[in-house]
Amino acid sequence: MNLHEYQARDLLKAAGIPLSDGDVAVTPTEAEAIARRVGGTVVVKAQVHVGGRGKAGGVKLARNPAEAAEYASQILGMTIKGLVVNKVLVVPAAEIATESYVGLILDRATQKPVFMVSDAGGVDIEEVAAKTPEKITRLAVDPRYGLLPHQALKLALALYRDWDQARAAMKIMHQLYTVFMTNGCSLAEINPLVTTPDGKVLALDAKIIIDDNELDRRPDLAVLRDESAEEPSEVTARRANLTFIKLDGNVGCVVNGAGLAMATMDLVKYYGGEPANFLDIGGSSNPEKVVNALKIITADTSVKVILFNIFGGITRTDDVAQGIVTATQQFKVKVPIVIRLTGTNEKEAFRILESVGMTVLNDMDAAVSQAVALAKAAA
Amino acid sequence: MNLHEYQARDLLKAAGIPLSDGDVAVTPTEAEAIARRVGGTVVVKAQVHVGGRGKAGGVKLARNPAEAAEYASQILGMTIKGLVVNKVLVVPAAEIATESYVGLILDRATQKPVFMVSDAGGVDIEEVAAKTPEKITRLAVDPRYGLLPHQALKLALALYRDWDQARAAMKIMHQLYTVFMTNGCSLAEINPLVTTPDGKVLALDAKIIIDDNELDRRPDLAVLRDESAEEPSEVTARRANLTFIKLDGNVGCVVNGAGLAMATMDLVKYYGGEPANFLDIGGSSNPEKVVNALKIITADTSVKVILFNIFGGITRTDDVAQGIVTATQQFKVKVPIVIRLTGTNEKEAFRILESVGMTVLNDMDAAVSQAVALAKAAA
Amino acid sequence: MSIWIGKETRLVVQGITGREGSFHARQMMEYGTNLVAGVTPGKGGRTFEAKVPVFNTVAEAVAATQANCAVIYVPPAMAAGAIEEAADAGIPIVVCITEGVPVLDMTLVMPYIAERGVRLIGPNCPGMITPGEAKVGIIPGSICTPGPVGLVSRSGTLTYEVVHHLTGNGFGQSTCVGIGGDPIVGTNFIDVLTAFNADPKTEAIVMIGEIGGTAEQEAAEYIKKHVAKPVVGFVAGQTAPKGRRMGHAGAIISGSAGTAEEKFVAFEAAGIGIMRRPVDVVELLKSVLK
Amino acid sequence: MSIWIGKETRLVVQGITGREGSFHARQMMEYGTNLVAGVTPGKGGRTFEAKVPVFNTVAEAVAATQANCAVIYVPPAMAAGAIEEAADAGIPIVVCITEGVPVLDMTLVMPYIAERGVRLIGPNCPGMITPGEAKVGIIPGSICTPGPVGLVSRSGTLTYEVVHHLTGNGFGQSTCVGIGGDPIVGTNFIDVLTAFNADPKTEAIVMIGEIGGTAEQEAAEYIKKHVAKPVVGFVAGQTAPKGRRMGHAGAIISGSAGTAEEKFVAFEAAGIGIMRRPVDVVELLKSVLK
Repeated sequence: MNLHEYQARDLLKAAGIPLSDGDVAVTPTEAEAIARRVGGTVVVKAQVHVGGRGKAGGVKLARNPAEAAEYASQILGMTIKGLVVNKVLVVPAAEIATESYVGLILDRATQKPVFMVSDAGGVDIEEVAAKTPEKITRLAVDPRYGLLPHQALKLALALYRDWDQARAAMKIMHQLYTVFMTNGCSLAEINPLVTTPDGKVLALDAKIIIDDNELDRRPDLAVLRDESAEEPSEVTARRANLTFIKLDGNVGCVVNGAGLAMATMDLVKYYGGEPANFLDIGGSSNPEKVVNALKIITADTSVKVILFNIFGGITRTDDVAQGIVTATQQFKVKVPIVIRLTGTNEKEAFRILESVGMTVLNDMDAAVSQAVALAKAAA
Repeated sequence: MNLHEYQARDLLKAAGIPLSDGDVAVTPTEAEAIARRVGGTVVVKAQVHVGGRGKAGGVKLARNPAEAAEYASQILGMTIKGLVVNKVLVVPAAEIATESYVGLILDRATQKPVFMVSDAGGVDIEEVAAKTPEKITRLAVDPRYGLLPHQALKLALALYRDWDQARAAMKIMHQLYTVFMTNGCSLAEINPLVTTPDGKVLALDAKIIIDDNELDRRPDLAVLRDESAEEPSEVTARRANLTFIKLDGNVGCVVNGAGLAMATMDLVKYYGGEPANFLDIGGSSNPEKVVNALKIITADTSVKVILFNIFGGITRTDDVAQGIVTATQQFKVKVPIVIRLTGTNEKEAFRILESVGMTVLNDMDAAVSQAVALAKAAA
Repeated sequence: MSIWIGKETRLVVQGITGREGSFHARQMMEYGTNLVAGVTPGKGGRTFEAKVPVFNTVAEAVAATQANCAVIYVPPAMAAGAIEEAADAGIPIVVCITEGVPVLDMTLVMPYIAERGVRLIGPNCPGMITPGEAKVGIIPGSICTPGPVGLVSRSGTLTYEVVHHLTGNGFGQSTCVGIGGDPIVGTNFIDVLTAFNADPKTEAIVMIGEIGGTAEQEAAEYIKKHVAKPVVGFVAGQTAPKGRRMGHAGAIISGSAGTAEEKFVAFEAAGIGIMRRPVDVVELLKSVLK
Repeated sequence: MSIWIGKETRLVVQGITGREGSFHARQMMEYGTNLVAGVTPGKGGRTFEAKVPVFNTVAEAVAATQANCAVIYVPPAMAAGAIEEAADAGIPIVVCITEGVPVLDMTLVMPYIAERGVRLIGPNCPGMITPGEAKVGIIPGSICTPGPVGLVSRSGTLTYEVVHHLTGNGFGQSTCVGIGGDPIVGTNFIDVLTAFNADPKTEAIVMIGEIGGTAEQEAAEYIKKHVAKPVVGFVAGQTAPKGRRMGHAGAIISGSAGTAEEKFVAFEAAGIGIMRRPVDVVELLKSVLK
């Protein structure tokens, strides 16, 4: 789960990390008040979960409170990559002497939290990693021991030669590690960590991603989810316990299992089509889930055909068949449905579907190529 | 540092461990109010750092608030083993179904915190350990991982067969471990952990010892020290950065280094004397420390002779000599002083002391046997 | 046995009285797995399906039944503790089926099991099956048949799809291992490849990967250097967008790393037979196994 | 060398610019110890006594000077971190002089150094000296002289007292090791006894214990089984009361355990020569070393 910048700032602040002043606003009046309080030139930043906010006009420099209000009214309500902006962050435009990058990421290779820091900060760190990897200092933390003082020192010395700044950075490393561990993060990033002309070390922008698997046991983190900042169909899917990701194609997919769902999308592409979504109904074959899946997919008007690919293991294919029948009786599905079922209880599944006049396939390739052909015909 | 029972209870309560009701009182009126609030029969317990409070009349059962006040007025101000009682704990006399022991101790052998639990609780656990060790379940916790769920379960099942009680005990094990680790304990003990007739699990009495080495970095723990409950001469010594323990003999000892101090006391005993104290002036040979040491020792009227045993390594023996001269000029020392000095700057030390007419010895055995002879002569 | 499980497996099921645990315990018993014990704290003393004793702790189960393999069906927040309990009780092979285990929990589980020399499969995996001998996990026994093909996969139903093609075309399996779709898993491709390479019953290997991470690339490197047996491979997620978690916590393309295409490139460089579709496994195996 | 330190020691002093650190660094240099580097975070780039380079980190010191032994004089709250830093930098022998290190810190230091194969002496110890070769710590060099007696002790000045008798009576020392007076120390009696037993330069061993714990009893057991060389021993604290910490954090009699008398009994059972007084060491050694 991605947090908004202002939420990430709140977690960092709670851990004691020095941050630039500022606050979040939902109206131009609020933005103006924040700008007046912090004084001087401010930055008004759209709070949405997409990159490229600046290019889309979601980040503006305001020289006074009136301008802050004006830009806030422009940005609030604007749509960036399909997402409506409901909140802006108003922060002072800090005077900056140096910019660094400090990131802490859950690393698969070492199976540990790994710090990545670089004094080439303020820019895209992936670009730095790709072009000048020697500018990045990496350090894996053994969670049995936590971040040790000499490790924090090593990271701090990679950023600063000035001893006061290095000490400030050491403290920030410890605090960021605490934020990461206590909030179940898979990423916690300060970019940039700046020094001001008078030598202070300050976090300007923050990014935090929380491991979705933490949310069940951590209601305090779960409430940070801002559903207004997500694709509405994905929110609906999650509420129905479905894993759904909207894509740009026209072949709607309903599959059980994440690996098979990806392989199905790949096969759509292989046969010349474009998948409209990733959708995993999971292991348990509740007919209700199938109904919800069909509701979400049919709401997407670009979908020209719906493809079911179900391999019954734990999933009972007759339950899925029943779900399809229930759904098509509840609401009219205007696009053709291609169904591939195999595995547990498949005879009963075939009987159920054929009894309402639907045809069913047994083979994945046959089903996918048929679905692609139907989508092309409809396009 | 030993905590009072009521302080230990406060730490346990803060960690969420279920405790019997009750509070600490410094006046009979307060004790009466607590007894009225908790209702029924209460126990009034002297808060002093010595064992055998009950036998000394420091623990009384009061059937009503008036009795609680009466007993509190008897106990407050009483002296138990030389220590004045300034506080009493007033707790309900709980109805008890079963009594268990739960202790967590810093174990030298495993170099880990080790749980010791037994369903033979409420009695002296050392007696249980000595006579029926099979009744004690021991479990070492690896501090890199903390107390793991299956370990807490094992401990809980050693105490209770009832599943609700076992679950309550599991939670208490985790909480006690947290108390131990977050407060720098060397011992944290619940004795007894009881079940009530209606099946609840409850901590009745608690004992906590905090590692003295934690106090410098943990002012929040250091303030828990109750100097009014300690031997006054030891408080004075600690404030002067001396390690001092009062004993019952008449040969006052001033030594540098803990091992040599113990060996000096042993040698006093070997030559037929009795040491009046353990006193380590430490490594740095500040003359001021010597003056303070002499002040503390001469305040003890049972001391018949003062024995210096200084092996100069880091300690400069001339500094010690200077301290002795300064002290004897500041105040009159009424008992003979036997001085053994050797090592760093010993020539200068001898000169300083001999210049004021004091004799100095070079050999430990000679000095100790002379001191013992002088003490015997004075007794 | 082929690898890790077989006739000599003495299985304990952790969470045997739960909904998932009891269902799959029955399935495993029906398949013929030697299920010797169950564990559910607080339910010790009961008997499962009139045959299998239930204990409060794994240590008790091991003491009473000499269990040598554990499979875990407990809720996500309790999974790490269950793995540690099995490891501490001396179980050498632990399979964790549970999905949704917080990744930070796994960062502590990994050194804990390493210190005890325990092999962990999963979490969030379908488990293992040695057809005709033992099934530990949730892979449907009906789609498998004994034979010379070792299969290792990061996913569940996609594995079944491939096994379905294998069995349907006469290619039986030595052991099928689902290593799981999480960013941190106890057993990786290389561990399984090493075991298959050393297993005399395995003649060819099928490897099914996914987007995310670099496990497939490292496996390819390992195969190039150390694996003599023929390997064919697939990578799911060729059409996945960047930065989105495709169901599995581990199936996410971060920045430019972890794409299906770079994994296929590594496969090709290692001489692994490329499956562009799951069904391709049949023709590829025909060409390497006469 | 005799054990652990000698002419080949390349020493780095952690906390070299502090009051204690600088004083003892000078003492060690004067004794002839090969002091190659100092470390004080934030003081990197300076030079100590116009000879020894000072670094910000131990890793930098090791890279520049190939230091192979570290001695620590930092405040108690920073001692655990200093030990971990030295261990992580690849230093195989670390001596921690600092007194007052919280014991819970040591419970994490111990596995950390064990994983890295590091020998730690202390904390709260006087360190080591191999007379005529190297001094690492605070044992006064002037009281020592080379010879065949290995000495191991839990205390500081009491050690000096015994060494004083040794040197004064013609018994030189191979190495003197102060293992420290804390409840948890990196190196215990058995570690040192094992090394002395294997050291050809050591012909007899003096062991100086204290009340508290069972380290002396375990050492006696070890001596009985494994040490061929003659051993004489003392235990300080025969007159110590129960339950009071006698200066050293480890010198405390808990309940009925850890008394001097039970340690002496163990010594006798192991054939160790009993010193009732420090001076007894002389006659006892005369009887075993002709």
